Amino acid sequence: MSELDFTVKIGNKLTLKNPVMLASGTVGYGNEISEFLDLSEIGAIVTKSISLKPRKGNPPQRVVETTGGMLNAIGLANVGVEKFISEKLPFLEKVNSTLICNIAASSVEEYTECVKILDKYKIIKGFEINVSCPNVKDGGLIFGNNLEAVAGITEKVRVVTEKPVIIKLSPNVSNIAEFAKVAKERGADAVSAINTLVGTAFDIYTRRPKIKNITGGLSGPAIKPVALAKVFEISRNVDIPIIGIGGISKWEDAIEFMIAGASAFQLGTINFVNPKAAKEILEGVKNYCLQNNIKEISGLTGSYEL
Amino acid sequence: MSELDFTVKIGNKLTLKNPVMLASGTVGYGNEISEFLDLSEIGAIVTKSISLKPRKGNPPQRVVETTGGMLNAIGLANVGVEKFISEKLPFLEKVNSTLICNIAASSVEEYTECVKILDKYKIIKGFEINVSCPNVKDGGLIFGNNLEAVAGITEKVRVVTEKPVIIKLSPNVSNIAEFAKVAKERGADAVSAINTLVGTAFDIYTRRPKIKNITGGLSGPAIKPVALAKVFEISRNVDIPIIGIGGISKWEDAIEFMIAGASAFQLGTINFVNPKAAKEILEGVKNYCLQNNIKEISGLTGSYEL
Amino acid sequence: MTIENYVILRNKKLTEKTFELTIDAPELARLSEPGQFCNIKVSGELIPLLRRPFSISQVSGTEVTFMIAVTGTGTGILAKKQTGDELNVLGPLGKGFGIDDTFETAILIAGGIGVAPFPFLINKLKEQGKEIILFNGARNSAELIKLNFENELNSTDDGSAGLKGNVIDLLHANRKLFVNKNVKVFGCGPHPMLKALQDYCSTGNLNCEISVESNMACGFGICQGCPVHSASEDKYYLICKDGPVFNSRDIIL
Amino acid sequence: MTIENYVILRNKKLTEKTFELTIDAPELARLSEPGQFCNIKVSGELIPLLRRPFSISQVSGTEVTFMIAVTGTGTGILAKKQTGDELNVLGPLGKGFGIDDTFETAILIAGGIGVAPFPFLINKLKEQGKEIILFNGARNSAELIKLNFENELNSTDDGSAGLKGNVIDLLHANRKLFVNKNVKVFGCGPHPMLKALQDYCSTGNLNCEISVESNMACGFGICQGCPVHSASEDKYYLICKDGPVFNSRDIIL
Ligand SMILES: Cc1cc2nc3c(=O)[nH]c(=O)nc-3n(C[C@H](O)[C@H](O)[C@H](O)COP(=O)(O)OP(=O)(O)OC[C@H]3O[C@@H](n4cnc5c(N)ncnc54)[C@H](O)[C@@H]3O)c2cc1C
Ligand SMILES: Cc1cc2nc3c(=O)[nH]c(=O)nc-3n(C[C@H](O)[C@H](O)[C@H](O)COP(=O)(O)OP(=O)(O)OC[C@H]3O[C@@H](n4cnc5c(N)ncnc54)[C@H](O)[C@@H]3O)c2cc1C
Ligand SMILES: Cc1cc2nc3c(=O)[nH]c(=O)nc-3n(C[C@H](O)[C@H](O)[C@H](O)COP(=O)(O)O)c2cc1C
Ligand SMILES: Cc1cc2nc3c(=O)[nH]c(=O)nc-3n(C[C@H](O)[C@H](O)[C@H](O)COP(=O)(O)O)c2cc1C
Ligand code: FES
Ligand code: FES
Repeated sequence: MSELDFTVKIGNKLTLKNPVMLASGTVGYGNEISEFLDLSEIGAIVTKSISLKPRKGNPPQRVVETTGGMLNAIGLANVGVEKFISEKLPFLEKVNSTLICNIAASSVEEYTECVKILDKYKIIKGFEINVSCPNVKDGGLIFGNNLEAVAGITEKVRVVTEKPVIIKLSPNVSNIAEFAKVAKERGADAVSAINTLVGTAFDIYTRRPKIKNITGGLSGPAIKPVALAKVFEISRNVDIPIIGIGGISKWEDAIEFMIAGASAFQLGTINFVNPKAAKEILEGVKNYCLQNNIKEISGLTGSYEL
Repeated sequence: MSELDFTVKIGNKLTLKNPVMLASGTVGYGNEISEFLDLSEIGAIVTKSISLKPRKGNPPQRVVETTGGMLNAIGLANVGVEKFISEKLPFLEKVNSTLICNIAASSVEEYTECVKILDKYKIIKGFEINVSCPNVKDGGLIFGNNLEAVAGITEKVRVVTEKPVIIKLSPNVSNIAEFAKVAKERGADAVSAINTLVGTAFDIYTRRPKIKNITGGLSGPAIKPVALAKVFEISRNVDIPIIGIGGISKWEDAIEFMIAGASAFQLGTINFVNPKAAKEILEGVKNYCLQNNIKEISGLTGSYEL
Repeated sequence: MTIENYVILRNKKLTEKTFELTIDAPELARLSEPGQFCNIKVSGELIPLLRRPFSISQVSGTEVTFMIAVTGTGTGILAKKQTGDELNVLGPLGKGFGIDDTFETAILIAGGIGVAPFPFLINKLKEQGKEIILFNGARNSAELIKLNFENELNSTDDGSAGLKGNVIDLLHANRKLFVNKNVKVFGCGPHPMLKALQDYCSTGNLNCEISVESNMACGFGICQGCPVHSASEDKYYLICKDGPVFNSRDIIL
Repeated sequence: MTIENYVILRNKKLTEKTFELTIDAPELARLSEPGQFCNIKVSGELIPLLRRPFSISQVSGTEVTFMIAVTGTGTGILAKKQTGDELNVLGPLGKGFGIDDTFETAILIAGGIGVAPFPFLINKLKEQGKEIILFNGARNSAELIKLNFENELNSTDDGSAGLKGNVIDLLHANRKLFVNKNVKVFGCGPHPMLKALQDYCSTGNLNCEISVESNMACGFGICQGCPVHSASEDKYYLICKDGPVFNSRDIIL
């Protein structure tokens, strides 16, 4: 066991003790999930998207199950940056988590403002910039599907922090690699891929959308093949660290993402189904490495054979 | 029963006896599936994509299962237009099917050439133009994700036939409605949505893609929410008949597509699992109409309440 | 909060569409309070993907019972479970009924499968020496899930058992049973019934707690999927964490 | 080709990882030929989505038997099926073994679960009065699925039963049993074994048919998902329709 090097580097500035991360919006601010997981053992936790002011979020229904997945339109409900600092940070500090703050905003200024305010807290090890939420009217995909917007946001956020900046990309585009390229050029340390796919569902008796917001974001095992293809596309075309996300439900899935090009990976929807998934997947990945004589987990990244 | 009007009009030129269609590439040229279905009772059958010359297709493996779906990279294997006419048409004629020919090509000229050749056969009731196959190097998504290309192909195909022209759209874009708009402007009678989503899968022991072509097209129940959202997006933004496709496995799914804006719908992957699905879904849709006092099935199209 | 595989002790059929599942779960039994719920994985597969929430219907010794109505895929799978099968249960979750206040008479209002949490609640109320009246309504006698409780009144929409009408009609008709007492109302049932009950109690100024439902992804506060609007502020509560039981004054249904 | 729900008569365990499922299927039994297969829906759910292909292992009266090795989710689900459960089966599919030619001695080569189609083939060959020799290999004795057949030779990779070596080694070692006879070879097993057999027979100029596998989506020719390259032309055959049994000269593995 002692021989296995499980640390992963995401760019030059961020080293995680292992590649398992908890995805934004799927573990809140860590309190509840910590009843099932020792957060100090997890590579990193990414907060629910934080915005400058608190957001109430969308009216119900916000979630609905689909075949092998789910749709959500939470609408970035969150406590806002101020309350996050006063009410949520202390706990995340106490449990020794490696913390990445995910930021959502409706303007470039709001992004930089948020990052500036949070930048001084030592426990925050980096920022994941959510330019790809499909469930809000302002910002969200208007940014995420627009190359210029992603370039602008990356550039502006870059100058207000020295900490790692990770751009979370939208899969709802035909050329995700170009977005990764722009992020790299404008100074991002890494990209994470993917956020949810735009989807919907209707009630056939009321003829209303099952989600009040009409469309929602599709996540879960159903989207894994799409997420893998996006990670692979970035990996083949752009030299930037990738954090793989999308439909991981077992350790085998996580390995697939690393082979396809991811330096680390995030667990989302599966946390709802199995709050201990992060720990179990960590174990599974470890066993795979031991059994396959892999000494450094980072060697898996992009190790596909074509 | 006699009161229910089950016919649907797709534009001005095409009337189907019911909205159930069999999707391209999932029923070959009808021979095998006709052992389970009376093709004369189905709204329409869409052929496997036909190209000017025969295509061998991709090497194995071509298919792999995923959660709630499958990836395929058949590579448009087909007999070519000549053999289609001599070997496949007679059967389709004999069984009294309503026939739509799906055409794939690597150049605008190849599309028009194919259509010209097939145009004179009376049994062919329309053309579905596949500009969105994710599994071929030439053509395919190079067309499907490019607005200019779709415009050009539509325009050129339009002038060589008076029969209905249906453009089959790629979902691998951020703005499918714009593609539908362009198709309409350049004379298409309808659009069908969606073709498969680009996806992949890796074998974690060999580290090779599970599909020889590396990426494949994701289909099946897993993609239904995405397909519905695409149909809905077109329906809200463009006034053109839509044929809904993607993940339909039961009659309830089919109704959802019609509510979201589809005039008719196609069954794909489910044919592999249940070759009698078309018949069963037709029955289910009929019962739904009877029970909900719907006199004209076409009244369902776009009948969502927001 | 625990998460565990439990062995199923019994699957008892109640009506055509309802049944009781009982598991042996000492720790869960110890922690549970009436009105709380569990989030259950109905199979080991990825379909259905999400857990399904069910009220804790009864706790007896180390046994925990759920009362379940078949309404879709997940509940259909649960209906087929047999003695000895395993069940993965996350719970207890949420905030239950408040039974420590000074009321003397508990009025329980159940619509359909909404009767599920009441066997456990009745036990606890009895322990505290409260008077209890159960108003229990259903669509018809075949669907009515009678509890073996001495002070139970029934209604059915079609009049095939008890009063013909809904459970709010039943409440109206029997005002005299509680009109001068220090009562607290506990309601559980479909959305329209809860709305009617909310109105009834606000008009009559009765203290009332209702258990509300929502689609849920996680059941323990991490997905924000289960909002219900606060009546006093412009914000949402989370049904799985702040509820599922709320004072009927506190939320807008 | 039929598609039908059949009642399972028996699920008989053979080895740790293999079992035989028998259904009552008169029409299917009547239509089936050795080497053909069926495409089976392992559950009513959407996961696993696709059917799973299995050779027809035996036909006896109205009973049809499949011999199955657990290798993943789908076969895992099948292993748990019990008498009385239903099974949705599409079949018979594909082209089976050619047994009408003029050979006198049939040499059957099985690797692992590749023995599955041979009980049925043996029956038919016997009916035709052919001599039969079965070479049946596996990794070890625990995994070896012996048929109750009088003329059977075994090999195991670890030597725990029969010859130590693979089934091609076994064939080599027993050349004398068939070297001067008018033989036809029938092979079924893993890909490397089939390749080795292909070589062996082409070198020895033996007439040989092999049953090959591929991922399949439909199993009856509508998806084009199961290609194998032709040896004579630049084209693909479809394993589900043109095969799964091919003359070993006709395809490139
Ligand atoms: C706090 C709480 C307590 C509950 N207690 C009980 C109980 O004791 N007994 C009982 O029979 N039912 C109870 N329900 C309702 C029960 O959760 C649903 O009937 C069940 O989830 C339906 O699952 P399905 O797969 O059979 O239905 P499907 O319709 O196939 O499910 C599809 C999706 O919709 C969700 N869903 C469907 N109906 C409901 C609903 N009414 N509430 C919440 N989600 C729903 C499912 O969870 C699933 O995600 C409770 C719900 C909540 C929120
Ligand atoms: C013509 C034919 C006849 C067969 N006969 C038998 C038989 O008699 N007995 C037996 O035990 N097995 C047989 N197999 C193999 C059997 O189909 C696979 O073992 C089975 O599909 C695995 O399913 P799974 O869900 O357990 O595995 P998983 O690995 O979970 O399946 C995932 C996917 O891969 C496919 N797959 C995995 N392995 C194979 C394989 N070897 N061949 C084809 N597809 C595969 C599955 O169909 C499925 O789509 C046959 C295969 C073919 C093509
Ligand atoms: C309920 C829910 C809420 C989410 N909220 C956020 C969010 O606030 N910010 C964000 O960047 N991503 C959010 N996501 C997206 C996830 O972080 C992740 O990218 C996506 O769910 C795909 O991963 P999965 O398939 O493992 O869930 C959310 C996802 C879900 C299901
Ligand atoms: C094996 C396979 C082959 C396909 N071949 C074609 C094709 O030749 N031309 C085409 O336009 N679409 C093709 N498609 C796409 C389907 O027509 C359909 O758009 C897609 O599968 C989504 O529908 P589904 O989820 O119901 O399968 C193919 C799909 C599959 C699964
Ligand atoms: S169900 Fe996830 S927060 Fe309530
Ligand atoms: S498996 Fe579909 S054509 Fe062979």
